[in-house]
Amino acid sequence: MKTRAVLAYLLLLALLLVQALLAGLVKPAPGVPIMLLALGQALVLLLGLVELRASSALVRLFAAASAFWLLLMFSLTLGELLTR
Amino acid sequence: MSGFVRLWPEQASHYAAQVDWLVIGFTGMMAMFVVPVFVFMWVFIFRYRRGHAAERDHRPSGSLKVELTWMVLPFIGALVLFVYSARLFFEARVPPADALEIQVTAKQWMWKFQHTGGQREINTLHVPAERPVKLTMISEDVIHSLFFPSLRVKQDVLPGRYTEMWFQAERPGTYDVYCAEYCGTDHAAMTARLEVLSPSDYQRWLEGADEGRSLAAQGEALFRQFGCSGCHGAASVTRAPPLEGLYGRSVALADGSRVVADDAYLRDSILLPQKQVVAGYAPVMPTYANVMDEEAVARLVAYLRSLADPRPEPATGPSEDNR
Amino acid sequence: MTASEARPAEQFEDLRQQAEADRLGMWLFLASETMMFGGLLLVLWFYRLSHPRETAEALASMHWLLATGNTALLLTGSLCMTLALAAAREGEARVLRRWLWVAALLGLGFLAGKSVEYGLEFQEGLLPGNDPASPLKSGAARLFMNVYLTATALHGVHILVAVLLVGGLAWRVGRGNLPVPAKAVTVEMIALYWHVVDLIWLFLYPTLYLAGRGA
Amino acid sequence: MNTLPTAADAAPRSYLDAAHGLRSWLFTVDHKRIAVLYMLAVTFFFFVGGLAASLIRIELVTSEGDLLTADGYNRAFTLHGVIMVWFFLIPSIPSVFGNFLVPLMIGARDLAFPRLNLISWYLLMGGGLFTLLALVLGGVDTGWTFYTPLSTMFSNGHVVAVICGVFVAGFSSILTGINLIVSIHTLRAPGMTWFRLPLFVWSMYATSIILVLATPVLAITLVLVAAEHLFGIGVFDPRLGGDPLLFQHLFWFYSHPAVYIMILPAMGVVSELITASAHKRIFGYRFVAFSSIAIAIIGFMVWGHHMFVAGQSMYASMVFSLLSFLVSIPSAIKAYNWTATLYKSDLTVHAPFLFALTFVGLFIVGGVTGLFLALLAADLHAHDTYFVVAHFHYIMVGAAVAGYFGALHFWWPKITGRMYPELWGRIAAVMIFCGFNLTFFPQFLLGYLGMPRRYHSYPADFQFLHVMSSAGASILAVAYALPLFYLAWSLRYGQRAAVNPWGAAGLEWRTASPPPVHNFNSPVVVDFEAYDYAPEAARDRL
Repeated sequence: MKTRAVLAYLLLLALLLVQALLAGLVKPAPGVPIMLLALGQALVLLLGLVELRASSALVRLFAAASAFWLLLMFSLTLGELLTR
Repeated sequence: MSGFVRLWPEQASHYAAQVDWLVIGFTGMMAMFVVPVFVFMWVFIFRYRRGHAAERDHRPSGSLKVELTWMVLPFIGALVLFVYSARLFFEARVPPADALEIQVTAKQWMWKFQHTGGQREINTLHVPAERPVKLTMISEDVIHSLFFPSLRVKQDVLPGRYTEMWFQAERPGTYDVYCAEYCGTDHAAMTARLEVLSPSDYQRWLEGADEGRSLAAQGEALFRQFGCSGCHGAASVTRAPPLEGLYGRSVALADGSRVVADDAYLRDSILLPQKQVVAGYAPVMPTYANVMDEEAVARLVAYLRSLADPRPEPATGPSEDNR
Repeated sequence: MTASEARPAEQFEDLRQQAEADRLGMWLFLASETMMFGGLLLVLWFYRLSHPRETAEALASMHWLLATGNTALLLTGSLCMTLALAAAREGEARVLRRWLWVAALLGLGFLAGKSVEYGLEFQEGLLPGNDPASPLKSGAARLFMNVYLTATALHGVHILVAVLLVGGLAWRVGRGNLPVPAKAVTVEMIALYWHVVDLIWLFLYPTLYLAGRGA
Repeated sequence: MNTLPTAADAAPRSYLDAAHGLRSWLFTVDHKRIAVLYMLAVTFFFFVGGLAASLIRIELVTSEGDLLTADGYNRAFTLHGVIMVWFFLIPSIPSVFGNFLVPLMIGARDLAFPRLNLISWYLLMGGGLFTLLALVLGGVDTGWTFYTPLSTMFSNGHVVAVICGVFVAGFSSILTGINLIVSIHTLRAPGMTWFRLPLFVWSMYATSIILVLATPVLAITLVLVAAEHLFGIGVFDPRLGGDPLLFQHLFWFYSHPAVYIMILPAMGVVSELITASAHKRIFGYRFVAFSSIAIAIIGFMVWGHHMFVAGQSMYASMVFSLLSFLVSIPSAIKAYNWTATLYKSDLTVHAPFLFALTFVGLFIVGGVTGLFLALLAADLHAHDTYFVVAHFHYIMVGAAVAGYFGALHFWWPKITGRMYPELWGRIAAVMIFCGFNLTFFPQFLLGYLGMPRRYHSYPADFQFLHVMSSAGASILAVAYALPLFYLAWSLRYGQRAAVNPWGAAGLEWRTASPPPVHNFNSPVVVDFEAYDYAPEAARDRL
C-alpha cells in the first residue's frame, strides 16, 4: 500500500507541474484542459491515496453520488447562464 | 364588475384567452386522472370495511402493467400540454419587431413609464389597443415584477440589466397593474393603472401629454450635458468609437469576440465601460453609474438609437421615431 | 465517535460494524462539505463565465506561483496522512507519530503561505475588493477578489481544523492513549477529512489562479 | 416532567420510567427520549408560526392594511415563513418520528451516533430560539426567501441574526440525515433485508439523502448573503457585476429539495397508516419504495420552475418545466398505489386513517396545482400570486401537517403507552379537513384573479374571498389546538395501550408500549415479509 501511495503522490505532483506549465506558458491559459487535469488529480488522490477502490461498495456509491449532484448543479445553472 | 363576486379575471387580450383555454384544458385533463382516484377510494372504503361481507381472497400485491399505465398515460397527457404551453410561452417571450417601444423604470414603490415621443407617466400607462407594445424594463434598486393580470403576463424587473415584456391589448378599458415580486415596505402600494385607448383616443392623448421634445431629443441634451460629445463628437481629439448608426450593428470587442449593439450593450457601455471594450480603443471611458439614473440612461440609449448613419443602413427594424 | 474500551458501543454488534458506521458517517459528512464548497465553486465559475475579461484582469495580479507551492504542500500532506494510516494499521506508534507531525507542519506551512499571500494582496490594495484604492479598474474584477477571499478563507479554516485534529492525534499517540492498531479507525477518519479538504483545494486552486490567465 | 405510573408487570421498565428528572431528559442519548424532546420543540414552534399566520389572516379580512403597519405585516409573514419552514416542517417528521421509529422498525437498539443525535436537538433549539428572538425583537422584512438585493442592500431588519440562527439549525438537519442513513445501512436486524423494510424507513432514507446533500448549499448561500450584507463583497450586487439571479439559483437549489424533505416523510407515514388500517400489504411495494428515492433524486433537478418570470433564459425554463413534469410521476405512483391498496382490504376506519385520507385528498389537489404552475404560460400569470400560496399550503399544511398529525395519533400508544380518545381524534381530523379547504381553496381563485403575494392591502373586489379564507383559518386554528388538549389529557387519563392496539405489522408493534430502553427484550430476527397481513397471521396477533 505504501509504494502505491508514493507513486500516486508523484503522479499528483507531475499533474500539478503540467498544470502550472500550461498556465504559465500558454497565453490565455486554456480553462478546460486545466480543469480536466484537476479532475485527473482528484481521481488519482481518491484511488491512490484514499484507496477508494478497496473500501466497500457503499462508500464508493456515496463518493459518486455527491459528484453526480455537483455535476447536476453545475450543468443546469451554468446552462441557464449561457443560454440567457 | 359582473355579478356580486368576480371569480374569473377579465380577458383583455387574445393571449389571455389562449392562456385561459390552456388552464381549463389542463384542469380537465388532470380531473380525468384524479377523479377516478377519489371515486375508487370511496368505493373501496365502503365495500371493504371490516365486518362488511366482501370478496377478499387472492389479493393483488402489485402488477407491472397497471403501474406502467398510470406512469406513462399521465406523463403523455402532461407532455401534450407542455408542448402547447411552451409554444404560448415562446410567443409571449419574443416581442414582434414592429412593437411600440416604452421604457419602464421601477423604483421602490412606484412605476415610471417613458414613451418614445417623450411623454412621461408615473403609475399609469396609456397604450393603444390592437397594437403590440414592448416594454423595456429596469429597476433602480431591488427586484420588482410588472404584472398585468388581465393580460396574463408578468416579468421581473431586475436591477443591472434590461428585461423585456410585450403584449397586445384588444379591448379598451382600465386594468389593474401590480408589483408581484416582494420589494420592501410598500410593496402592496406599488400598483398602477393600464389605460387601453382606441387608436384615435391614443393619438389625441399623445398630443395632449406631449413634452415638446421626443425621448431622443431629451437624450441628445444629456449627451451634451454629461460631456459625451467631448470624446464621441465628430471634432473630438481623443480617440473614441464613432456612435453614428451603431445601434443594431455587430461590434468587434478587444478580446476578439463580436456582439450586436442592442439596448443592453449601449447601457452597459455607459454604466460599466470596462465590461465590453471595443477593439482598437483604450479602456479609458469613466463610468457614469453614480452620476446618471436609469431614466437618464434610457433617454441616452434612445438618442444613440436615433443617430442615423450617413451611409443608408438596411432597415433593421428602426424604432418608431416621430421626432 | 471513538469507543474508549475495545468493546463496541452498545448499539453495535461488533467493532467491524461500528467501524463501517463511522466510515459511512464520515463520508456523508464529507459529501456535505463538498456540496458546500461546490456552491462556492459555482459562484466562481458563474462569474468567470459572465465576466471573462474582468476575471482575466483580476487573475493577472494573483500570486499563482506561491499558490502552486501551497498546493504541493497539501499534496505532500495527503501522502503523509496515507503513510500515517498505514503505520497505524501496522501498529507502529512511533512511525505514525512522525508522519502525523510532518502532516501537521505541512498544513501550517500552507497556512503560512496563505497568510503571506494575503499580506501581499492587502499591501497591493487588491483586498478587500471594494477598497477604492484597488489597482483593479473594473467592478467585476474586485468582485472576483472578494469571492476569492471568501473561498480561500473558508478553506483556510478547514485546513486549520485539519492541522489541529492531526496535531491532537499526534499528541495523543505520543501520550500513548490512542492504542493502535485497535483505534486505527480514528486515524482513518482524520486522514479522510484531510484528503477531502485537499481534494477541494485541487479544484479551488485552478479556478482561482490558473484557468484563463493572461487573457 | 410528570412521572407516569410504572408498568404493572415485572417487564423491564419503559424508556419513560427508566430515569426521571430534568437531567435525565436534557442529557439523554436514547433516541426515543430525543424524539420526545423534538416533539415538544416542534410543537412550540408550530404554534408560534401559527400565531403569526392568524395575525396575517385577521389583517387580510379588511381590504386596507389597518391591523398592522406595512412593515409590521412584512415582518409577520417573514416570521411565519421562517419559523414554519425551518423550525416545524423540516424537522417535524424526520426528527420526531424518524428518530423514534427507525431504530424500532429496523430492529436496532439505537441510532448509529446517539451523541450526535442529542447535539442535533441542541443545534435546532439553539438556532430556533436565537432566530425567534431576532424575529420578535426586531424582525426581518425580506420574506423567508431573503431575495437579494433586497436582503443584502435594502433591508433594515435583523437579516444577519436570522441567517445565523437558520445556519446553525441547518447543521441539525445534516446531522439527523447522516444519523438516519448510517443507521439504516448498518444497524438492520439480521433478516431485515431492504425489501422487508417498512415504507416509512424508505421515505426516511430518501429524505435523509436530501437533508445531507441540499442543506450545505443553503449554508453557503446564507454565508454569502451575510458577507454581502455586512462587508458588501458584491457577490449579489449588480453595481459590482454581481447577479441577483445567481442567489435565486443557489437558494432554490436547496429550497425545492427542502419541500421534498417536508412531504416525503409524510408520504412514508401515510403508507404505514393506510396499510395498517387496510390490514393488507401495500399494492406495488417496490414501486412505492423506489418512488421515494426517485423523488429525492429528480427533486434536485427542478428548482428552475421558481424562476420562470425572474429573467431566466427561455430555454432553461423549458428544460426545468419538462423536468418538473417528470418529478410528478413518483408522486402519482404513490397516490395510485395507496388507492389500489384499499382494494380487497379489511378496513378499520380510525382517526389516523382519516388523517391519511386528508393527506391523500389535499396532496392530490396540491400536486395537480403544482403541475399547473409547471406549465410555462400558466406560471407567467400565476407566479407570485395567491395561487402559489394556495398550492404550497395544500402540500405543506394540508398534506405534510395531516401526515404529522396522523403519525402523532397512530404511534401515540407506542410513544406514551396511552390511547388517545378516538372520538376527539376523528373530530379533529374532520375539522382540519373542512377548515383547511375553506381557508385555502378560495386562495386559488384569488390567485388566478391576480391577487399578488405578500400584499396587506388589496382592491375591494377580492375582499369576499379573503373573508372566506380568514373564516376557514379560524376553524383551522381551533382544529389544530384540539389535539394539544386531548393528547395531553390522555397522558394521565387515557386508556392504557396494548402492545399492538391496531393489529399492525411492523417490528415496532412487537415490543412493549412504551418500549424498554433497549427497544427489544429478546434479540430480533426478521423472517417475515413487510406488511405480512396474511389473514391468519393478522388474527393471531390481535
